[in-house]
Amino acid sequence: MKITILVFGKLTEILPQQHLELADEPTTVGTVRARLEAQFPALKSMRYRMAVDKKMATDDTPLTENAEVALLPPFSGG
Amino acid sequence: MKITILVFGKLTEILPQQHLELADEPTTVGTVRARLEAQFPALKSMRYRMAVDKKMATDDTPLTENAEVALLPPFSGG
Amino acid sequence: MENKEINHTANHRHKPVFVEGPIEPAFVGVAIGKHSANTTIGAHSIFLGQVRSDVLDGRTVTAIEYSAYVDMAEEKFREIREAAFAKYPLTCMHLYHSLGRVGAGEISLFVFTSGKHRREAIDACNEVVERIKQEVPVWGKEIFDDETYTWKENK
Amino acid sequence: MENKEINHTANHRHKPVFVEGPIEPAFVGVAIGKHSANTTIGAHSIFLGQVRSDVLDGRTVTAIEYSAYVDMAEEKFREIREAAFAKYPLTCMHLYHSLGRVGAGEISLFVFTSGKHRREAIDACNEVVERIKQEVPVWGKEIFDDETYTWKENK
Repeated sequence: MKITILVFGKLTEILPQQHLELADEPTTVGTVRARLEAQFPALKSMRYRMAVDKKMATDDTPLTENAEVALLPPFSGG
Repeated sequence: MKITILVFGKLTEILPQQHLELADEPTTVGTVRARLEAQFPALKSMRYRMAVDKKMATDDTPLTENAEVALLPPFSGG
Repeated sequence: MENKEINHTANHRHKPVFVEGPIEPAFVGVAIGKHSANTTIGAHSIFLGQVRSDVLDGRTVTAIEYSAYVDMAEEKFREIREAAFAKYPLTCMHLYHSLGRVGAGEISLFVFTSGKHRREAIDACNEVVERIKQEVPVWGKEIFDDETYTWKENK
Repeated sequence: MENKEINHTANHRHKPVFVEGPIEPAFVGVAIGKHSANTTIGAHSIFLGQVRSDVLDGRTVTAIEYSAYVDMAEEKFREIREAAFAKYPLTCMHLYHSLGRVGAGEISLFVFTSGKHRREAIDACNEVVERIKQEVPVWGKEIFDDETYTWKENK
């Protein structure tokens, strides 16, 4: 299963936007988060939430083919 | 004692601005109100408050020489 | 002129609030732009009152003619302004209210508060608008399209 | 164009909220003036966010560079807008948020609500501002005068 990882704000200094090929199905947001935190350990100390296909998600949220998974640090609009 | 009566809004259709010469001292707002309502009976059915020298007043508020007594119908600014 | 105004607002200097006729939209834009030099400001809150063409018994309001007990009203405006500065950490406040004729669709009240953060700007603006409506001796005579009129009352 | 815009707002039509660079004060004046044709409006409430030149460790903020998850943010703006129209009897709402660089003293957020009465205009504006700050994926990078920077976080 192929997904896209989008990265914003401060997190762009830690990891790049990227496509990920995931072997194990069914897959959840939590699985992806663990994998990214293993690959980019600095992520572990950051505050961020995740969104799937533009909706806020939790670790339980399931992923489907071509999902757009976004890592969102605290907002600061306005 | 001479005072000035100021009239605003809808009340300007009932009585004019005027100077009043008052015999009885000490005099209060209530005395003036009674006198005006006797002279202009339409006043009795109107909702209005009174101010003395630009401060909101009650019937008990005392009047002094040259006081400016204002009849204020409900406000509608803004 | 611009800097002078910004410096003096800290002293709560009271300019006359009443202006003759409607407040122009472009004037609001200019008033906003005057604050770009004050970079301690993070938030502006603005309230504008616009004359509605309400319909009453088949007659349509075409304008409101504002009159006021001007001296008392200006004192009240100053009191309201100072109370807001005492209660909220504001950077600036500007108040304008029309006298005379203001047509339907035109603006008769402009309340403009600025602060470091949104909370003080918004809360102060809200409170000042409420107090103006309740406490300032101003009267609006709604003029209908058939030349009749009625005296407005604030809720 | 003007009348079209006013007619369509009743359908909660969603224009893009993001604009490139700062929001000009004169633009706010023009936006206000477009509503003079809508004489059912009695009250406008406006919130403006302005970039502050905060000082941190002796460095002064000279600008904020805004970035966003644009697609998600525009969806959020639409959701916030529709929720406000559902909750309050609004006549109009207009939202603008900057992307890219906005200098200290310049405006990056413009929230503009209009209604028949002040209560709905003010309450909706307030709520929309809060929701934008909390829920819309936008990030501000504060650029200091020595070219260093820090990432802002909303309270």
